[in-house]
Amino acid sequence: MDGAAAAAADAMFTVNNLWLLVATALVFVMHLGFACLELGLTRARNTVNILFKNIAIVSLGLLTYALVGFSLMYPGEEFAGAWFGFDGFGIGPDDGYEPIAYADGAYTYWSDFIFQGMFAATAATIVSGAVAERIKIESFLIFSLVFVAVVYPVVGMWHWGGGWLNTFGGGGDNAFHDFAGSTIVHSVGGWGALAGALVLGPRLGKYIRTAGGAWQSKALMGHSMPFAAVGMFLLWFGWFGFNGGSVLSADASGVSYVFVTTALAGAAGIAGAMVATWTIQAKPDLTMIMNGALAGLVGITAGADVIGVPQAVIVGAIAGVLVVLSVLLFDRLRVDDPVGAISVHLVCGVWGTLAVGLFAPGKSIVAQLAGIGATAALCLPAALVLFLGLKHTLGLRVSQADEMQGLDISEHGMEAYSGFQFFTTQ
Amino acid sequence: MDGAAAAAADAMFTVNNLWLLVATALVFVMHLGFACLELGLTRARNTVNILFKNIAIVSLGLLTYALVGFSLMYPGEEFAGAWFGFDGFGIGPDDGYEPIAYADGAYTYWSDFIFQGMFAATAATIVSGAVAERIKIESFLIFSLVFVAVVYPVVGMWHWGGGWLNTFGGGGDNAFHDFAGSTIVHSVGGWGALAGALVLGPRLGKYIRTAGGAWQSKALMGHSMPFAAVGMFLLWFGWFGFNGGSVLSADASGVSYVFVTTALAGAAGIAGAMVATWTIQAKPDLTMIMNGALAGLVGITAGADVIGVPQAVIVGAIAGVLVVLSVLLFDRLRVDDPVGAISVHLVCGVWGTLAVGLFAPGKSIVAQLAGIGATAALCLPAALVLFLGLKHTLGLRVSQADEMQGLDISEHGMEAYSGFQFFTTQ
Amino acid sequence: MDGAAAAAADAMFTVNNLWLLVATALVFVMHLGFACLELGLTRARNTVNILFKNIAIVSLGLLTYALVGFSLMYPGEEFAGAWFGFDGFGIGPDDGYEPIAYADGAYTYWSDFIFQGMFAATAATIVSGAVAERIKIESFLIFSLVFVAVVYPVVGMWHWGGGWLNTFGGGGDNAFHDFAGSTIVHSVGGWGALAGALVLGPRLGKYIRTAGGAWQSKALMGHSMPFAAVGMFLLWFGWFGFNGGSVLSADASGVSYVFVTTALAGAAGIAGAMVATWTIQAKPDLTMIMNGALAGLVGITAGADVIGVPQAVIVGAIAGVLVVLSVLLFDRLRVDDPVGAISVHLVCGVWGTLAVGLFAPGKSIVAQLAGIGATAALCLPAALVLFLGLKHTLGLRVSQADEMQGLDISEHGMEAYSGFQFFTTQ
Amino acid sequence: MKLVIAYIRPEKLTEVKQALLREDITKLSVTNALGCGAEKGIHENYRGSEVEVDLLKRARLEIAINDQYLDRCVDTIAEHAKTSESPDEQEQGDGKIFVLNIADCVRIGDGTRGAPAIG
Amino acid sequence: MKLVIAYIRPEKLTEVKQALLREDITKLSVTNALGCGAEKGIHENYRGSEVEVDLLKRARLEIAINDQYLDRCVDTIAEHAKTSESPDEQEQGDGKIFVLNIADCVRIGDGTRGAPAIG
Amino acid sequence: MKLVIAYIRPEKLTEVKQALLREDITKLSVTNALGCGAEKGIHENYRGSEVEVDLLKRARLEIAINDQYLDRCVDTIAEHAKTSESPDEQEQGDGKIFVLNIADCVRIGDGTRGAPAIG
Ligand SMILES: Nc1ncnc2c1ncn2[C@@H]1O[C@H](COP(=O)(O)OP(=O)(O)O)[C@@H](O)[C@H]1O
Ligand SMILES: Nc1ncnc2c1ncn2[C@@H]1O[C@H](COP(=O)(O)OP(=O)(O)O)[C@@H](O)[C@H]1O
Ligand SMILES: Nc1ncnc2c1ncn2[C@@H]1O[C@H](COP(=O)(O)OP(=O)(O)O)[C@@H](O)[C@H]1O
Repeated sequence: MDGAAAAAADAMFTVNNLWLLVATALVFVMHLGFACLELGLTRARNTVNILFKNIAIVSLGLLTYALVGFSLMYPGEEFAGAWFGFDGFGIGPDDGYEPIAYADGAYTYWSDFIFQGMFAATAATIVSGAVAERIKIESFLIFSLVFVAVVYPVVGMWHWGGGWLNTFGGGGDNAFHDFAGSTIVHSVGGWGALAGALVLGPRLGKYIRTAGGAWQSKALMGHSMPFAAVGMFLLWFGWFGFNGGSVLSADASGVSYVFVTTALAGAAGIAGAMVATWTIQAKPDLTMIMNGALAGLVGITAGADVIGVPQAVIVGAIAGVLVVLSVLLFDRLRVDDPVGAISVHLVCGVWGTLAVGLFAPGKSIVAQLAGIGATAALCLPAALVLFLGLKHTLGLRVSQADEMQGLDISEHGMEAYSGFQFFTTQ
Repeated sequence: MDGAAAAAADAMFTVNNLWLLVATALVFVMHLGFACLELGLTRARNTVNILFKNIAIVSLGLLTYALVGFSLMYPGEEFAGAWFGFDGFGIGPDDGYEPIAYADGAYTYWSDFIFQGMFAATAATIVSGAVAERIKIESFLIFSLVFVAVVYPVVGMWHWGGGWLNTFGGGGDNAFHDFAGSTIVHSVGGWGALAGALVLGPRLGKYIRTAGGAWQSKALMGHSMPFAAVGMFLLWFGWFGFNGGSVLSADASGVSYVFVTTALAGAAGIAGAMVATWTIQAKPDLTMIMNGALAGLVGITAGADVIGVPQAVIVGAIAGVLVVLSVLLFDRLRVDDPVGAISVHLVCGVWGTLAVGLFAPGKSIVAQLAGIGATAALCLPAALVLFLGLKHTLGLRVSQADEMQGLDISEHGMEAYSGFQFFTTQ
Repeated sequence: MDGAAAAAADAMFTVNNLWLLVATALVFVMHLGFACLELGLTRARNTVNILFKNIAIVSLGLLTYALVGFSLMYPGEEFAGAWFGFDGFGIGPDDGYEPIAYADGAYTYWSDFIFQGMFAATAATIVSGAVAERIKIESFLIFSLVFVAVVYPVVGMWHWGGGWLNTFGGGGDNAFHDFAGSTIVHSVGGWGALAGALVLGPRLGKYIRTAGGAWQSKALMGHSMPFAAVGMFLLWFGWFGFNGGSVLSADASGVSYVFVTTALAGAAGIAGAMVATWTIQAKPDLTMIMNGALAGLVGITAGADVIGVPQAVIVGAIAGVLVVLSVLLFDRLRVDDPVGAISVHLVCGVWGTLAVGLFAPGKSIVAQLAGIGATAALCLPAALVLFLGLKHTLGLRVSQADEMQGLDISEHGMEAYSGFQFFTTQ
Repeated sequence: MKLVIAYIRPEKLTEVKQALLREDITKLSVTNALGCGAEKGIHENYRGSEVEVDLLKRARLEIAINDQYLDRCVDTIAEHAKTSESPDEQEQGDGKIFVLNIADCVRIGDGTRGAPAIG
Repeated sequence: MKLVIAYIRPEKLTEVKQALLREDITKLSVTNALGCGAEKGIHENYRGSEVEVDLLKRARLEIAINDQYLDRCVDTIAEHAKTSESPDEQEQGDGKIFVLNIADCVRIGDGTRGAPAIG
Repeated sequence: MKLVIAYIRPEKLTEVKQALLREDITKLSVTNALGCGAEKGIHENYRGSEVEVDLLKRARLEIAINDQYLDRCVDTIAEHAKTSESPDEQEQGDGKIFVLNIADCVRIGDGTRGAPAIG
């Protein structure tokens, strides 16, 4: 290769790598998005606790990913097609590391690590929303540590790390396809959320037995719609990096196409949820269209690169309807999920993964089902074991008195809105 | 072209396209900015409604732009110099689409669509602020749908779509110049805002007749200055994409120059408004300097690429003064615009468009006036007709009782700040 | 150079320059981050004032940097090794300016200016937090004007402008090394913050003499933990531009490495602070882990490019512990710093600068000490003189009655949360 | 001396205050309250669960007044806090007025005590 | 006619309200209050400084009631606002009830006065 | 038994509370209130419109007290809630104290009734 060709390759390498880094920063913002959404949809007296959890997760996520996660998720070629692999503790490129050669001129070793590391904490953050307002802070942190350090990377390895899902059915179109993680990220978190909600049980006062013996669901209203909306918008903003960055290069056609399907699916998710909430609930529920936007985004995440534009709109719209129905259904089942994390990330994560099989030409629905099933089979039991183990050792749930008083005072000895008057009875 | 040259062209194509996509994400954040600014400057009891509107607009904007807007705005070369064109429903590149050839290596078809689509919803969002706290949600959504789907793209086509404003006076320097949309985006939204404020009339209790028969303007204070400020900062952040992306390539000199003029005009807008408010209102009004920043940014938007640096500061500073005077004037005229949308987007949009004629070497003031006038001539009547039509069919304004109670309860059956105590009488 | 080589160089130039611009936008967001953090950690009655200060600083910072700052900080090669230089008022490239030649194909003149200009205002913003809730708005603005226009650029010139710190000990590894400004930006602001806190004295009611004559520190709790957290996250988000952009090109290895050290140091800062607060304060204090994240980021800023990955984690973790101890210590010393600006920016800025000497192979601890000392020797006296001068002319502190009532009403005649009830006694 | 405590709809506060002013009753205090009365709560709906808004927002007025002004004060509040003219619709939720005896009163500013301190 | 003012722990409000309802006492008003009583404040800690929370959050109930219901009302509140069964633990912070005389009462909606207007 | 209701400037609350403490009056309750009195409102200005702040922020104290402590209580509040020493300036806005009779009192914690339950 002559000088000009090398220079051109270097320029291409630089722009590819730059996009992965910009996408990393965008994914970072999603952590703020999750924090805002969760606090907005819960009660004021638990706000400090929610922020603490979400900030701690970023720290635990990045540090454990550096220590073991990256190495579990991308153990190297010798584990191709495997169920598990490990490349040793810590990070740092192999001997003879040449940046431009590392990923065929797409990004450096360091970009690879930091982009993947930002994704990692997401899985635990998803759980956070479903267990909010009643979990003990220490137990939650321990759960997150293990979930992010081990469970998430192992599942990730199956597909993105070159494991068995990647070679399923001989690979190629027969293999499992999950572009940016409807299953690998969102449903992993979603199964954890479901396990947490089941083991913890509903918040005090959420489901009341009426005189007639029937159960009634009480609204425990979120205390700040503005913060919830900030959360939703920032999550979407970050999703441009989450999906766009998953192209793993700045390829003009690839990234721009993913931007279009992502944005249209999000928009369609809002529209779908708007129709559903207006029809079912009589008055249009703001929190439902916010869930709808996220549902559309989760739904398109698996197939943003291979699904056609009209199909992306359909996938998003169905996700928007689905999330409304799912929130109402889980409420009927008395599974208390304050922010709708199970409906958004698990239900729509599964939907999005299936949608690839349904809408993307040539993709195999069998592989999609295999991926969904295997993820469920690992994550749900693992999360249940973790939560039950914590329940019987450290304890998982705060005392009734602490829950009534709010976790901000009981767990942190602080208030989120010092000086403001709000009715603590609500 | 040999291999190295093609590789170099491809690298340049990739970076150009990447910038348009990053700019798209930045423009997306502006929707959050608009939502925060609007809710911060209005009363707590209408917050859910404002968020609902702003989230719905993003959805409607993107979906209708995909369906008809893009095709109306960029109908293709056969409509060069025309007043109207249409390229059929839906999106998708023409046959034989070659990404790198589409825009001379500047961006792909998909980037083109998504960048333009993000702009589109902005026009309706601007209207939202002026009609806040009293408009019926259904009527607002219908207005926005039509405004974004038809009115905005038609005006856009005149200039950016290669229409008559683009070939005005033979084209070149004689043609209309509106770099990133002081007229094409901001004043289009501004005319809609004016029409809405006129047809709806002021909020209950805004203008009171005193015993002497004179009108008195009452302050209906915004309920959250922090959110208003978050809105202003995020709008500015997004403006780097709005103006910077309008270079339509990552051209180093072009984009960096636009960043400088944009940032300095925004800074000068704050300074201008600060001097004006401190002088006129005795105490420095925070909401005025926030409007001042946006005024400076709107003002420079038309000429960010062609106006000199000192002139950019002057344009921004004048916009900052202008917006303060304009807010006070419209208040005198009893045109009730809760967030100052008319003053920021219409008045400063017109000012910025004129400023190109005044300050940019060789540009024609005649063309600028033609563009301003034609936009007014289409948008104001169109918006008036739409609003009046809705008024006499679905109804445009909520009932007095609902307005007193707040739109959150009456339109959505929800509260934005559940549990918090605030005086609903204010 | 043939066509292909020139095209490749141009592509590389474009991507390098683009990154500096994206980084500029990210650094811009830090101003919003500072504003949110400061308002969240102070009382509701001073919120308008805090927002006003932070918005005004952006304006003053950019305008004065264009007028004199840039020219003081980068006076040109003829001042190499000097203590002071000036290149004339205003901005604009020299005659014969060729964009690609300006910085060896890394960025244009305009990118250089706007990136540096965004940094400039930061120094004054840091001061803002320490003097919050009691300083007169006019006096603060005058202080900031001088500090940003003169003090900051002069120190910056010593190192980044090619001055004496850059050639210290003969240059090279013997010279002072401050990659992105632990000293040049953060400790400059930190010294100003210290001076301000000393001259102003503590807020009314912060330190109370008990019957026994001992001093007791009262908690004056911040009024919004959500906004404080938004601030922290946005600052971190901006830090990717602050540190990443300081590579001054999009160099794949350089930028990605800096992303990794920056993110891991921030994460370690949280972890360090979490351990410290949980140990010392019995209950985990949310505000301390937010300070911890920022402490880690400030700590790594000086050596993000030269410190190894495990060392970066250590630097961050120590910074996290340090900031907790420092906040407690300054409180003991009755230096009232509402947001912990001195601890975060000064203490950890110094720590980070020293850490380069300790951990980076070949770097000289002597040069690091020289840089720290010289910065202290200029900034602290300069800030003291400015504050004392203002105290004895315009007055520096609002009246006791105004402080009790809150600066929002007394200085601006406005409320931040109109209609909301909060206990003004707190 | 009497203490008049009135619970009214918050949106009526401005009107009542201005009516009292016209009767030269200028001193009063207001607090936020939540009231549980005959009126059915507003129907709210959050994520599919019914919101039991049995505590409605009310403004609580407290007016200390000398006996000769009492009737005027009570009548003015009663008249202007009403929402409807038609007698059959106006029965629920418009509020209540309670009158209590005051034993003593002090104006802090100048130390005046008793009836003269009220106004 | 009596005015019952009760300060209770906010977390007990729902229970007390429902107990009153069962006794057919359906009308009441609630305000937020901060109370300084025998109970020691919650230990809070903000950035290393002790937070002197000597003012604890309390719900303030106001119930206007006819004399024959008075005992039932006071007893119901007293019973359900208690936090502990054991007599030695339950002494601090559970709250207070004060009873005042009401001189007159008006229902704004229909102008009814006196005892019939209370309920 | 008396109920002392005092409206004072919020910024005076801490001082008054501490002064009462020194007089062994340790139990009191505080609510936020807006007051309309002789004092002219603060001049506010929002986007060019005058803000009619005729309702000023006040702290409302409620103290139930036995008769023998009454004078001490009222005097202490009156003394420490004053803002100015000079008699001509201090007349407006410093607040009011009202004293009402209490018919009965219950301490919820242990069921004590009457005067002993007050403190
Ligand atoms: N007996 C009472 N005790 C305390 N507050 C009351 C009482 N009756 C009414 N209120 C207050 O007055 C408000 C209006 O009462 P409501 O019962 O709706 O009026 P009405 O009796 O005219 O139907 C209630 O929300 C409550 O705050
Ligand atoms: N004498 C009083 N005057 C006014 N409020 C009181 C009085 N005594 C108690 N309270 C209110 O009741 C609440 C509970 O009082 P507390 O002293 O803790 O109960 P106890 O007397 O049973 O120990 C206090 O927080 C305060 O709001
Ligand atoms: N007659 C009254 N009824 C109810 N509240 C009153 C009355 N007089 C004064 N207040 C309360 O006391 C506060 C201070 O009263 P103000 O009139 O300013 O004092 P002064 O009578 O000393 O001028 C008022 O804001 C109001 O809350």
